[in-house]
Amino acid sequence: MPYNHYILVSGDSESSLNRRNELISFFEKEIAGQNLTDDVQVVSTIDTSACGMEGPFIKILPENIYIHNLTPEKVRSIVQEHLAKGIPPEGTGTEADKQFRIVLRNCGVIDPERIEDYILRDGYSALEKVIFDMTPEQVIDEIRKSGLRGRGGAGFPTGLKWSFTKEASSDQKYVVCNADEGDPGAYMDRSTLEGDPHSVLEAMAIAGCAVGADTGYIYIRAEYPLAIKRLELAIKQATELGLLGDNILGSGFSFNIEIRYGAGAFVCGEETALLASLEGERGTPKPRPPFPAVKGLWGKPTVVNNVETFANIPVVILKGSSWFSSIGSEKSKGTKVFAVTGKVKNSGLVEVPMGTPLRDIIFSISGGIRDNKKFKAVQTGGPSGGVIPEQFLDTPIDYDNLTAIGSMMGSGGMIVMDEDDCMVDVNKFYLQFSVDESCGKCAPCRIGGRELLTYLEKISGGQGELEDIEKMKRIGKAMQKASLCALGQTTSNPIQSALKYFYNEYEDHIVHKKCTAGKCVSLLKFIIITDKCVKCGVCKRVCPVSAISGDRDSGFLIDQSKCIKCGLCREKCKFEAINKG
Amino acid sequence: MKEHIDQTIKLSPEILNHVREWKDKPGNLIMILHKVQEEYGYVPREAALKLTELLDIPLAKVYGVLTFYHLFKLKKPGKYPIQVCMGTACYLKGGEDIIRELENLLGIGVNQISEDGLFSIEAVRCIGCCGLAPVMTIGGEVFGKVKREQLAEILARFKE
Amino acid sequence: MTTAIVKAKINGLAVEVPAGTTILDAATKAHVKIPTLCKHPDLEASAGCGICIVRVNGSNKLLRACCTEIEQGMEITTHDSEIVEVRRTVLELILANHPNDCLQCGRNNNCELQRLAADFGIREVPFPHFLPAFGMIRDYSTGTIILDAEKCIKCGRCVDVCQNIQNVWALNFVGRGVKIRIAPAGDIVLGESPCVKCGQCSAHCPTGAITEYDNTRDVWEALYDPDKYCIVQIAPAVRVAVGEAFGFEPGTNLTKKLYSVLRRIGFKTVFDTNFSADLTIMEEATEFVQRFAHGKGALPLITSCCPAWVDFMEKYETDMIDNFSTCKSPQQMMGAMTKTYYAEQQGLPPEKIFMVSIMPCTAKKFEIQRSRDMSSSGVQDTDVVLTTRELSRMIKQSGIDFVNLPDDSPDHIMGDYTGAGTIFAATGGVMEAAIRTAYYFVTGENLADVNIEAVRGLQGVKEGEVDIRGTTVKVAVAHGLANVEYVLDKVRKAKEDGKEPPYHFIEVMACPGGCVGGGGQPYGVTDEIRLKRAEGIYQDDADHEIRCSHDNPMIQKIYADYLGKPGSEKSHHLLHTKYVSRPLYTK
Amino acid sequence: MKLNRSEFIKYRENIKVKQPEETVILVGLGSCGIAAGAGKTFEAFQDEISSKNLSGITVKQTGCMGLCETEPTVEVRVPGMPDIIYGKVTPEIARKIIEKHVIRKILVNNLIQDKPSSDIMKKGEIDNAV
Repeated sequence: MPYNHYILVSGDSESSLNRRNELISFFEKEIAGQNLTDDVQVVSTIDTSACGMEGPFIKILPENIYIHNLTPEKVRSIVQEHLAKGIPPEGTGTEADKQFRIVLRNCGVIDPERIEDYILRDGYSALEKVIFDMTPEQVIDEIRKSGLRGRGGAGFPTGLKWSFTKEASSDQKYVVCNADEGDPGAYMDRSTLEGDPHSVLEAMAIAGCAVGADTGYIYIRAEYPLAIKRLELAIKQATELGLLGDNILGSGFSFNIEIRYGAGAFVCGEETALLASLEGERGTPKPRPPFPAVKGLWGKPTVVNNVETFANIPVVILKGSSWFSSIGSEKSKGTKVFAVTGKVKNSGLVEVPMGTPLRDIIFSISGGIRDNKKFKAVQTGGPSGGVIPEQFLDTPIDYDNLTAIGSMMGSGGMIVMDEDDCMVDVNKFYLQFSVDESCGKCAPCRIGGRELLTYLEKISGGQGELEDIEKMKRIGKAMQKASLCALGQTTSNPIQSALKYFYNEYEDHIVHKKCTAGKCVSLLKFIIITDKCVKCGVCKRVCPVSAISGDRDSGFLIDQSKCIKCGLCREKCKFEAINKG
Repeated sequence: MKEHIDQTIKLSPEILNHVREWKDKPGNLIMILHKVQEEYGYVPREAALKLTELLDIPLAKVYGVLTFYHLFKLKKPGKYPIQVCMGTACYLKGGEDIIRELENLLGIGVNQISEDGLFSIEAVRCIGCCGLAPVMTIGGEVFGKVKREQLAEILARFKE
Repeated sequence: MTTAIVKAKINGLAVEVPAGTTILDAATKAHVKIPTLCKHPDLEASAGCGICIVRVNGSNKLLRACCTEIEQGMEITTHDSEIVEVRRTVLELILANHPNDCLQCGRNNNCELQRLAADFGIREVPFPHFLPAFGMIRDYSTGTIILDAEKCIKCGRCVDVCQNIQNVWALNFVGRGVKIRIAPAGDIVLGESPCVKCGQCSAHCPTGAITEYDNTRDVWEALYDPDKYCIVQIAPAVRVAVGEAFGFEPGTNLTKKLYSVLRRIGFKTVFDTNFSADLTIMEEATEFVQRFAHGKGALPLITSCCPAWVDFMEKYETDMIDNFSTCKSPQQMMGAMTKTYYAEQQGLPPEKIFMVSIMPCTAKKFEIQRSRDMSSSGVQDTDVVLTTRELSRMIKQSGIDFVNLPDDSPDHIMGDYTGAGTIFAATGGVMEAAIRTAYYFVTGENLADVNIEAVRGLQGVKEGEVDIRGTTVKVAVAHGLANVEYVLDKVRKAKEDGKEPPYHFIEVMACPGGCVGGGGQPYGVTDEIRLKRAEGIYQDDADHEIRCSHDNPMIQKIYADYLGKPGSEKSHHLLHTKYVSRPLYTK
Repeated sequence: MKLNRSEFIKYRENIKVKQPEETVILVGLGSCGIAAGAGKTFEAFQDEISSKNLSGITVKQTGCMGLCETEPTVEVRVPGMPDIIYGKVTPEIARKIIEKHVIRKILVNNLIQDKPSSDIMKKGEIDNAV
């Protein structure tokens, strides 16, 4: 027989575990005292699960109520009043509802390989409605009124985009799904495709019906074999049931979807480059205008939307635009999925309404910074975005707010950095990425990116000069203004935001030749602290380049000219006698 | 038009079927190159030449595409290609150290093949397992939350 | 259909242009110069360099003028402090990635990047200098053009020309990002690629990344060598273009000054390729009449004077070998005749003769060693080929005041030419000249009007019909190799369907405009310049009293003295060649 | 079998009717989960169910639940009990879940993961008005 109540006890870190155990035993004692042992189970949750609260807290199931700041009195009253007598306790709201799943509504719920599971949750009902009960104008109007904006990064209104393609006259139009998720640290689209492939297919068919296209392409990273497999299966299943392919549900409307692979080019996330790649060419961007909505794949009007945008569509159709637009902030409607990674306790995917403060995502949902380190910054928008420092953590996330503080929404990568991360180093990482991924077609991006990287290498290598910063700004501006596509235009964003919010770190590197975070190897110095050293000689033995000299009598010394800063000596020293700085 | 192709390579029936299936679809080149690479682990020049004949396209076009996309290889990789994720999460959690240690252990650099032909190292873009950072794959097998000290042992398993 | 007119403002000035005009072209019309680097009038805008950015309607974003169509009511700013600053920075970035060893560069004084840097008054490059790290060495493998990828600014003009204008596909972009470079397919050199050496890449390159192989020193050495007897010939197209290097208008005919300067430079004999063009017509018209009137040989007959086209045919169109005229090009006929007929006449041993030809063409450098037939005199018939660009350098080196030189004449024995010989320079010219003579061969009379307008002009494919006493001769002219496929496919289709060939005679020139637009001609060619050069050529034709090759008295003399009649055994030995199928890739 | 509109509506209704009340174990088999070993976890559940001859239990694969840090993740839905997500479910823990949670209706200690979000499909009614 199941229990009537379950009390899940959580804590925010290992250090509170003792208190958590204390709490559990206290609860159990009280429960036993009320003779409720067969009625209530008290369990401890997984140790990384937390909601950023100090000290342990509980969640009562099935009531789904959270209670924080527990005192012995509170526990006693919960057991005596609520568990024994059924009087509702004074709980706070449900923390889980900070998340709201539209895009991920089926992920982790349905079997993505069974179309029945999808249909059970009203899958393909939106398509049915669009085909039979709505005119294309009504569909586009509904999307427009919903306020849905492109989730690929720039946030262009989806309904408007569709209307351009609808109004373009052509014998052939296309719908393209951009599944070339390439932002390092972002994997929302992969999860959506793996967990709910039909929602994207359904949305593409809806788009086809609305704009007058009969062919769709999904351009997906070849590095996502599972997503490809599940999409292929989904297309097959939907076609077999007459939900895709020719004459859908006997309506006369046909829509066929083909899958095309990318091949490792981030720039192909840019619409025009993506289309070039779909055409089997080198994926280099083209100047816009003309926009793909009017002149796209093989010169034909083409709707290009990303996976997450599409995944919203069936819900918008079924639940209506006013329902959708009631979620989110004033100018950004609906939800946004973020892949929160980096130095948070709980890396993972979160979907929150637009307008949720960054702090809620990082500290509540994702559990805050791991290992009790200090939050330094969060990067959104990947290599095109910027770092956001602590002072903006309460900024409600939406397209416009993020742009205003020097970053951008991007596709949804959210990389959290702590005190061990060096801004120059992180900038270098992103620049290296942008340089690797530049298509090389236009000079500002191709050469400018390489030059910026050179400066960053110089600065992290201890050779930086203050005037380099001015030159970087100048190059950054030229790239922003004269690059052909968004990749080049945004390459300097991480640097610009770091210079704005973490100028002192640049100054440290350039003027004081110091990397406080200890990341920039050339600026690092390993020094033996004689007071702590017990002269055991382990450091000398493990040093791979024999940079440590001395003996057990006189002590040991690191030759800085030989040291390769591998850190092995420090790692192996049991007495914490080697300082890294 | 007549092509002069050195017939030193015979494409497998699988590839030929794939080519036949895709031949008339516009924009097919990348899909076909994927198939060739799937079979050889890279795209041999002879195979590329053969494709120019089958698809009636210039070799310069094939190479333009091959060299644009980093996924395509022109050289044979090791038997167990090692891919180390250099996505942001993996980078922050020490992806670079993993590469350095692998280079150390195998005595080769990134994009090189070990002398015994068993391993090659590659730094790849985010493979979408950020929760498991730092991540690497060896011959398709994924290793998450990799620690520098584990590497020698992991490699040894493949050497057997 | 009438094109709508768009009204807009450029720097506050009202402009009216047809819809579809780019901002760049509209600005040019309004006398505003927007700086450009990657754009070439012959080619689609690649939008690569980012120099031509302008501001539209005060927007924060800057757009590329080269590829943005002007729209009704647009207000365009071409210069303001930000635009100019960004342009300058981009230019500095390009220079940071360029060798900047202008003094030793083939394009010194004639480089679009250099000019831009000069216009911007750039005195230093503020950013770290770096060159591509792919260990690039210069590619000399074709012996005709040199690829120096370090100097490449990735504008893509050569790639566009090679692929889309010429359909050769020897070049493409390889790699990406900072590692992007122009190269043949994979790690091979141009000589191992399908390159046909037309040199259009070099003619379109804005910098010194692709230049002609410079043979001027070989010529100087021969001229200074007392054991060498140096003879020179000048191709038709050279005379109307070489002046551009000396401040003359394109199309100015400098034939007689050229004779003069070449003698002063030290050539002992000065011939004119226009003469051997007449000779080519005698052989080719004979061949045509044989095939057309007597059914001996395949129709259509296809011209073979263009070595890039010959190379292209041997690689890409080998099913047409039988249709190819076996006639050598005028250059090779001249070489062969010089080292046999002229040598015998003058009592010169052929190995002492050093035969130099001045050509508008880079492929001609390749032609002189194309096959064993190119040594029909027993030694190599033509020793060195100089392009028009090299000749103008030689003239400048010589210290001779070319501009003010008095006129001179060629050596008459193989220097006098007809109007038919000179029009070889322009697309359609060979066809026109051949028809003039073929008509005579069939009818015994000259055409009443020798001007055949249908084959003149810059249209990519020109088709026409000529009535020879009640029999219609159908002809086609193609220039720019990408236009060849259309013509040949029609021929193939007819053959497949068992029908009469759609044409009897086809002329092909590899370069757009024919030799006047040759890959070795002075830089900066556009259709406007091609037309001007062609005009100069047609004027030369019109100015000649004798306008048919068979009426050239010196041609008549050479047959009487030496060759017998056109198509004789001797002509075949000296003036004709064979073709073989060649691999596209040798690696 | 290609459906027309009315057949599709019937098909959908049929599915909805057919849903039996039984225990469902959902194993997150996205790339992340598989990389963390969810495949073996999935097999362990199946093996355990067949070796214990249990009935009325479905083991299903599903996509990523978004809880990457604690992959492999598994959701257990036992009728009459709240839906529970477990993290870091190794084959051994899978057996433990069957033994405790499924058979004995006791939650397994130290492995419960907070459910990320409530389900919109249950919340709002579908609004058909356009």
